[in-house]
Amino acid sequence: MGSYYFNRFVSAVVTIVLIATLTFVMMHSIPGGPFTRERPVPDEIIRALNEKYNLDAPLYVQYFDYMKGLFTFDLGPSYSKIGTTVNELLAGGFPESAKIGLMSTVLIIVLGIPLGIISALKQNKFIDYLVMFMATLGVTVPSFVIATLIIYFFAGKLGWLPTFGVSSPLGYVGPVIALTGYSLSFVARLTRSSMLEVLRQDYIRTARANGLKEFKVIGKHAVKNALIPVVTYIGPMIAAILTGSFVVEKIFAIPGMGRYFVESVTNRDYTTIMGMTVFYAAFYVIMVLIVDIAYGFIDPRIRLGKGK
Amino acid sequence: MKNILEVKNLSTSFFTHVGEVKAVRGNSFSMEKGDILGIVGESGSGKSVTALSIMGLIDHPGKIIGGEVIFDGEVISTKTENQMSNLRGKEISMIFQDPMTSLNPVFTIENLMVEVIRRHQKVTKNEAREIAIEKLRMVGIPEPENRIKSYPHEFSGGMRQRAMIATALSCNPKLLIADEPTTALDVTIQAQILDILRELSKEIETSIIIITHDLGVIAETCSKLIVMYGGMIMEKGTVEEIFHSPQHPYTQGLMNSIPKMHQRNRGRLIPIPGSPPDLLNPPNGCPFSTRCPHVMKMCTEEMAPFYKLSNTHTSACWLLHEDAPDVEGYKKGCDLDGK
Amino acid sequence: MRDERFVFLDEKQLDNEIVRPSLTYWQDAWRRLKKHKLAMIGVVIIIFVILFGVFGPYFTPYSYSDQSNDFRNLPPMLDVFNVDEGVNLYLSSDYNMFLVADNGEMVRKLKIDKRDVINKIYEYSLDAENSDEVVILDFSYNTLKDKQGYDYDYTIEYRGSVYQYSNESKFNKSFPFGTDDLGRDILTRVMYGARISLIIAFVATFVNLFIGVIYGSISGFEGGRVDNVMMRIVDIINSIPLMLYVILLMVWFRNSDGLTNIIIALSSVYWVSMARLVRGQMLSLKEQEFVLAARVIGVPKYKIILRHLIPNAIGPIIVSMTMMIPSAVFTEAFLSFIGLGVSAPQASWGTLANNALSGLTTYPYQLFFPAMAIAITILAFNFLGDGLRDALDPRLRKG
Amino acid sequence: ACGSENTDTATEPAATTEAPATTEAPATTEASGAEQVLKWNVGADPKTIDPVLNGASEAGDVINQTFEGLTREKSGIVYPGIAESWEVSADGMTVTFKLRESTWSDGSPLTAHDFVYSWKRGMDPLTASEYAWIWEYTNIVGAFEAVNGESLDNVGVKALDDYTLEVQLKTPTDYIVQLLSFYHFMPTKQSSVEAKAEGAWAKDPALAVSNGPFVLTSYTIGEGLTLEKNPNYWNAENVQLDRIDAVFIDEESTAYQAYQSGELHFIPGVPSAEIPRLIAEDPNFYVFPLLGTYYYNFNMELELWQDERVRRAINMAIDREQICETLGAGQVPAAGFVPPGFLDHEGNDFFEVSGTYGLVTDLSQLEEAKALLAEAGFPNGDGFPEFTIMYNTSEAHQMVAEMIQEMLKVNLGLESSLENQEWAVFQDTRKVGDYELARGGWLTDYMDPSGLLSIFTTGNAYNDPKFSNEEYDRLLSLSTQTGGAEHFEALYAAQDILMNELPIVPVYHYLDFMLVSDNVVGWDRSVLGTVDFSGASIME
Amino acid sequence: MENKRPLLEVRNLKKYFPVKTPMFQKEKNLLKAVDGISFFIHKGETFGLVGESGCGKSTTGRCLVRLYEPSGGEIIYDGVDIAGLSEKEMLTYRKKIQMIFQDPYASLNTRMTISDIIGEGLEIHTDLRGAEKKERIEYLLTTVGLKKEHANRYPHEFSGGQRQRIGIARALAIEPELIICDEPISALDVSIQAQVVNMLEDLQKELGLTYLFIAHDLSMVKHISDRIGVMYLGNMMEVAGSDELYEKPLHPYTKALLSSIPIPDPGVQKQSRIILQGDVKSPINPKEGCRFNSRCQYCEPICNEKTPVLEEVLPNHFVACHRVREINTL
Ligand SMILES: Nc1ncnc2c1ncn2[C@@H]1O[C@H](COP(=O)(O)OP(=O)(O)OP(=O)(O)O)[C@@H](O)[C@H]1O
Ligand SMILES: Nc1ncnc2c1ncn2[C@@H]1O[C@H](COP(=O)(O)OP(=O)(O)OP(=O)(O)O)[C@@H](O)[C@H]1O
Ligand SMILES: [Mg+2]
Ligand SMILES: [Mg+2]
Repeated sequence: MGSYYFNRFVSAVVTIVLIATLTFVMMHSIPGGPFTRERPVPDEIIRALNEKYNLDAPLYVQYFDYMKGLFTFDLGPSYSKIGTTVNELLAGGFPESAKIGLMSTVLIIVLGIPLGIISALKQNKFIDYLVMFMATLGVTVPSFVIATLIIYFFAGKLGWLPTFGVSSPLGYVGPVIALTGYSLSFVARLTRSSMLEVLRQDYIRTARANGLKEFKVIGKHAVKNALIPVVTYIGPMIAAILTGSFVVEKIFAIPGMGRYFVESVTNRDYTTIMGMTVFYAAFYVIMVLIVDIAYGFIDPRIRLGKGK
Repeated sequence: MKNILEVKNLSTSFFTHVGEVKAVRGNSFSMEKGDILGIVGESGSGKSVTALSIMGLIDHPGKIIGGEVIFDGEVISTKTENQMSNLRGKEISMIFQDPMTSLNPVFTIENLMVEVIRRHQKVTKNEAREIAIEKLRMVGIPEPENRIKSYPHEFSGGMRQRAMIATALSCNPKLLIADEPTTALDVTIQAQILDILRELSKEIETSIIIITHDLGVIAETCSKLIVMYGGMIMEKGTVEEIFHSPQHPYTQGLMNSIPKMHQRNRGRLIPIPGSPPDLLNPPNGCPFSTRCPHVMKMCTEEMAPFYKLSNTHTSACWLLHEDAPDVEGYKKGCDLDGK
Repeated sequence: MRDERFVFLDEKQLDNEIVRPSLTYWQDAWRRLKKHKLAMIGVVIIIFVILFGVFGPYFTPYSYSDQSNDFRNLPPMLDVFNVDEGVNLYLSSDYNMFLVADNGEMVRKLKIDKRDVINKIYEYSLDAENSDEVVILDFSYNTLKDKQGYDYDYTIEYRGSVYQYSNESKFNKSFPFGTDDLGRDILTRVMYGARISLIIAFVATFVNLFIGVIYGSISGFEGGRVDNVMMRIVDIINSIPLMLYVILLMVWFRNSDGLTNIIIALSSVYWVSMARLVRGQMLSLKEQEFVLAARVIGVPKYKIILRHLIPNAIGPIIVSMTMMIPSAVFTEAFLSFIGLGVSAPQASWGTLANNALSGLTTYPYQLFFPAMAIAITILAFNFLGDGLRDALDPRLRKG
Repeated sequence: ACGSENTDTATEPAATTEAPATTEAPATTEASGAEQVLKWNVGADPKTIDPVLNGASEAGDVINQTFEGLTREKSGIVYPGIAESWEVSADGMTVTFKLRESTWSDGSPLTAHDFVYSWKRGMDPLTASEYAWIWEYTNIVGAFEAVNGESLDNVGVKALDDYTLEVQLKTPTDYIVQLLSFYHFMPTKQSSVEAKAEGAWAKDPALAVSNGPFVLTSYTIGEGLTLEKNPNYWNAENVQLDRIDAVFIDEESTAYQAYQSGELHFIPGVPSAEIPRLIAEDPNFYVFPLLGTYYYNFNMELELWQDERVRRAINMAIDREQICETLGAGQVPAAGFVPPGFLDHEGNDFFEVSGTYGLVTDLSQLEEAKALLAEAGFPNGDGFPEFTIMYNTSEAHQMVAEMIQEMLKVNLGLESSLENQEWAVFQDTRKVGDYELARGGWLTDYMDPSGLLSIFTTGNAYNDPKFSNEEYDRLLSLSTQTGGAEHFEALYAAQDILMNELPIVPVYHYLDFMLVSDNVVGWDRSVLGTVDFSGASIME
Repeated sequence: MENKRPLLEVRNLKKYFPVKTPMFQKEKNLLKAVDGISFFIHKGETFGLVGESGCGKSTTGRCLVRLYEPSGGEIIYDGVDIAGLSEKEMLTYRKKIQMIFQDPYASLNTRMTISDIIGEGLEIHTDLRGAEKKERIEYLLTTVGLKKEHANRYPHEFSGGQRQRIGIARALAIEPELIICDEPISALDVSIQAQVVNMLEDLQKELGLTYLFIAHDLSMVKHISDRIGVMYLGNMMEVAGSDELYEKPLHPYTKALLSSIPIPDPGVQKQSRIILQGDVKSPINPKEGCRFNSRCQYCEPICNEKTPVLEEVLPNHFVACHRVREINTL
């Protein structure tokens, strides 16, 4: 078991290095550079800039330098926020994104799973249709529309929420809802179908035959078994949600890191692109690993099954 | 002695996409305290559904469409889910057909058992644990103090089956329904379990229903027997009566089709030709009429009533009617059962 | 009396096999699907949407690129001032006045004769030639602080009568879904958009099927090291910034057709979650006995995957496929926005919705119709998907 | 000033000159005694707010509040800043600034040496200031050479004493005093700058020593910043605001909603769909001309565009009135390259004097255009190959491109397709000339028409059409060496050439707009578009 | 019989599964499902394999058809060791060795028609196509007692017994010589069991088939087999002719097994049943010594030290027990 996780760890590191490498190559193959400006920046200055950021070195040298930095957790200076390092950008942006992400995750879990369960219990009843209809809308209506509508109605028309920012606790409401829509719907659907599967299992009947209360039968015996696919989905989802959403952060003017994923590419901010990619990749890989570990807690059989 | 269980005219159907599956069709039987009742029959003949109907555990799309179940003098078929759940596990317990899938894989045996015990008895967690360990010891699990912490998958099939039996017995039920408790097990373990069941009925007068299609198990364990086919009871009686003078062609076919161990040169087995009826569309009359070697015109038109062969032995076959042609071994012209 | 019916029957007389109609797997599924009401509604909607996209454009007088610059940003429902027989005046939110026929057809935009910006009074001439007939708009009320108790925004004066409220609502007959900021008919654009978005929906489906499903199947079926490597590749594709990749594609495939580019882009990245899902299914399916049976016979791996495994995982595949269609539709819009995709003025539902977003509060209908089209289609796909899953689930096939 | 170009926001600058900014600060407004706080949306989070390093307009707006140069320009009028007075030598080659005795926000004295330090820092290639190219246009002796790597010692900037700064010019430069009010030329304090490298000091309230009306007291990346009144500012008694709470919202609809619900006083842009209504209804909506032009480039290296008649026909077949009306923000249709707003030696608007070069901004010349095209061998567009109209990703650019495409099709029968590219890619593509007809836009950085016209000189890095005309080059080089009449004659002549050769399709002149709550008064703005809150106050 | 070369000879077959190993354990944990068993089957014979659940019967069967790669030992089929053949080389033997699976529900793909299921093997191993193939499929269906009309139906439309016939038809389609029947009747009910067993016997007579018949229902195994092997925890404990085994079991485990068979006759007085005490040992890293020692009433120190080998105690009767001679009167 130890060697299994050790192996997983090694392959995770290799994966991250590969991701970094590919991103590096792609980043340098697209037109434009960090100092592409509409104004012709004098050659001498471009030279100075390139020298400053080590961009005049051969690519492989830059690559190895970067990798060196990566292994010492030094992601380099940001090109688009002068005087700020990518580490600082992450340190500033991640907590904000993560706060919203965490609230969304909690919401997704405490709403999505029960909704899926209710829907499964009431299969083909009105409430099931209602939940599934909402879930379909939830995956269909993109977050930017939800966000814009929230701002228009709840901040603008009704004045219940602040329009932007998260300086007051109410400020989190809008972003969290906008961020939640899709995944909440997905989780509800996933839970529903997996619950339907579990409810057909013999051990549910056993629990009933032993006289357990319906609440316990569903809440304890069924749910834990139905969790595997949901956890499989939620794991990578957390990585994505906690690292922020470009759209939601832009619309609600939140100082999170989600925007850097797009902006750094637009600005050809090489170090930030790399930093964000590697950070996300690491997060993602860790989540995938956590999911695997969680499997063992949810379903003791899976721990065994990992022989090879 | 008073009947612990009485089933009257029980009918259960499943309403599927394709139509109504009439799984149990108007069956009646009763059993006394301390009885071990066997139910045999073709696969799909409604044995499990009968058991589940007694327990009130028929799931959507199934439904009990008629009849009543009287347990310990009380009609339980009309009880609410809540009332039933107070009864289940405490008064009536059930052991399911497949030990591999019937134990929740994600909880330890301890967790599963303690939960059930505390559901029905006012005891502390520790006391419940003690009870659980004791029951496990009783069903022959070695070192129950340690093994109780295991997950179901860490038990072998036989141990799982025993754990399920221990759970079912944890509240000393008056009635235990064992649905094919040994089919998945090999003979050595099967023998152990049957021993446990026999002891139970002897020592604490637990009434037991054993559902199986293994006639050997019936012969060794049960006192009474019900033979089912196509959702209906074909024949009822004591084990001796049915094994020694079966009065229904299906029972006879069943008896013939098993190999005789003590015969040295193996002859051919004598199977029942054909295949079981489709309960979606059961044949008119007797469900066995499509495979019966003695089928009569009557059989295809109307189901036979129960003929009384002795106080304990009844059979639903037209061959027992006085007008029926003679067939060797059948006691023609019996009285009808009941009125 | 002896009952006549107590006679033995000849075995021949009862061919006991109850002959049920023999249906193939797909016939059976289809039969079940037909009974699934929602699924049938879904099918009908999808067919309707396809017809809408394919034949709809033949029934409108406009093309997707036709601009009627006079008729910009007109809503589908016009609140008009009926000031005279055949004289209905519609005031747009950017203070253009339109003459609307009684049947709701747009006649023309009125010329503004005079703009008194200070007092907020505009004069429009009703007739291009004859500038005597004027309509006077006074919208100073609208700019009053706190409105000072007026509950109307402006007044219209025509032939001496003053109107404070629009007195009639008319469906815009010329542009049933309204027009966009360039005066293009939204109905027509939604019809053309259906073509692209439906293609995207189908491409996404095919990509998921032919790459995601097959990749995941191989990974799950082979297991072990192959699986590990294949899944790490999935991780890599999942983690590389999409935008970077899209820009790269945009540069590489600059000269090829936009739709082709989108197909390339979707084909290369869109299948990973499907692959992950299918792999999970395969891990459990491959140990099933019917697969072992096939291996014993010597069935080659590819056939085992295609004939045995995939059909048995089709339920979850279908469900997630329908869930993924909307994200494909919006991914297409994102790609087009960055510059990889069908070029303007062609528009898909996704781009129509995207473009309408900035005017959402002013011209909500511009978002409403494409968004509705997407939602209805996705709903239909979901209905169908649910139905198909049920219809193909062997556990529901009983008796 | 180029910052506004590379945003991919949906809005386009609009244009009317109708709403002049309020310049007088009513001195009697702060009677209420309540704290005066301005809530302001800066726009995108600035890359830096170090005046020397900055190259973007959003940051320029912030810097203009925290720093002050030798002069301060509001609505085109140059006011003394740190310089009390200045003197231009008779030959126009030396400008001597007399500095007032003022201090930095930390109380230390601000001297002419600080300017010398700061300017040389800007020129030094090692500083790598993006805006260093501006030194070319200052015509300061040795400045642009220094930018290109030569010694900083030869630069013609000297502190004669603590409060006298002498600037030597290569040629007389009329606009120099006004130009020096620009943020790049504001002083920075050496000890601060060196405390935290790469301009990081400027965002650090502990280090951000400045000399303007306000000082930075907090900065959160991606969220906003706070400015407080600088008690050490020389003109502090006239600064009314106690604090400015600035936020970075780059989503215009969000900022607009926030403005509507009273969370913001001052926003630099609004969703384009709102503009027509705001122009008509809202007196608080301000529209200013921006000194720049929106145009399309013909790729002159292509066979396709060799015939001048074709280019002219295309120019004539585009209904600029229609485009401006559709954009709806009152942009000025462009029939030339130089926008309104430049005054020539006689005090006339360059735009008015130069006229329209036979181009009209509507479709009244359509017949002529058709005739020209037919003459060139393509009657009704027959036989003319399909070409691509390229623009960078943005909804507004797309709208213009779609209109142009439709106009060329309907009016001339020319078939074209549209292509959009991501901004950085687009720049590269355009630069290497890999296009047929591509969008362009240019805003001047100093108050002279040459700020626009010079980009079409041969070999200019921004000469995207690859236009090359000897006479044009000669006239522009002449203009840099002359002043007054000679200078402007040369520029008029140059624009004549440009508009006859037509390597471009001018579309409209840019506009700048802002929405300002009516209880904010006394704010101002420079001609180049930098806002100024030094005199602003909040009225209850 | 003795001098004839057996059709299949298994020598010292081993199959180990790697299982989870604790972090700091040097040695890898191995589950020794089959740990060195040997037996042979003659042509036309039926060899029964019985034993406790989990003792490695199915694993043995699956190794023979190379569903599992054996970890060691030889599988000599018709003189060729097929244990080490590559997938490709194995293809010719696939034609000769077929398998019938335990679960008639799980072993048929519910999404294929019967003719597809049966035809799949024909496509791979024969040139029959189109009408010829169809004819052949119909012939096979009638051979196993189904009807031609069933060809286009789907597995779910059949009862368990019928499904098992389909599985048999699938195995027969490619005309194998040896069929490994892995508990082909356990899931069926009694009357259907008899149908299938009869059919297997008929086919054997007609086609000269050889069977390896795995089951835990001793009465059926005894009925159908010529010789029987008894397995316990991966080891072969006893091999003998079926009647001989039944009448004269020599190994303590076999004795316990036989005594446990319930007799379907309430009148018959049960003989003294040997109830096994103790627990089945773990098949993971089993120690040297007799595998049955934990439950054996005759266990002596030697049984814990040395693994007994299978020896021919009586003619054609092999037993692996140190004390076989002591506990039986031989
Ligand atoms: N959930 C269900 N939906 C539809 N039909 C069902 C369902 N459960 C049982 N049936 C049908 O009811 C009939 C009786 O089933 P039951 O499980 O009682 O058989 P059984 O006698 O227990 O057979 P076995 O020996 O195979 O366990 C069968 O025909 C079966 O197909
Ligand atoms: N793929 C596998 N991986 C790990 N262990 C396995 C695997 N297959 C079988 N085993 C183990 O090998 C042992 C023998 O299993 P096998 O299936 O051969 O038993 P069996 O004799 O066929 O039992 P049954 O009568 O229950 O079918 C068991 O302990 C089982 O857990
Ligand atoms: Mg059953
Ligand atoms: Mg097995």
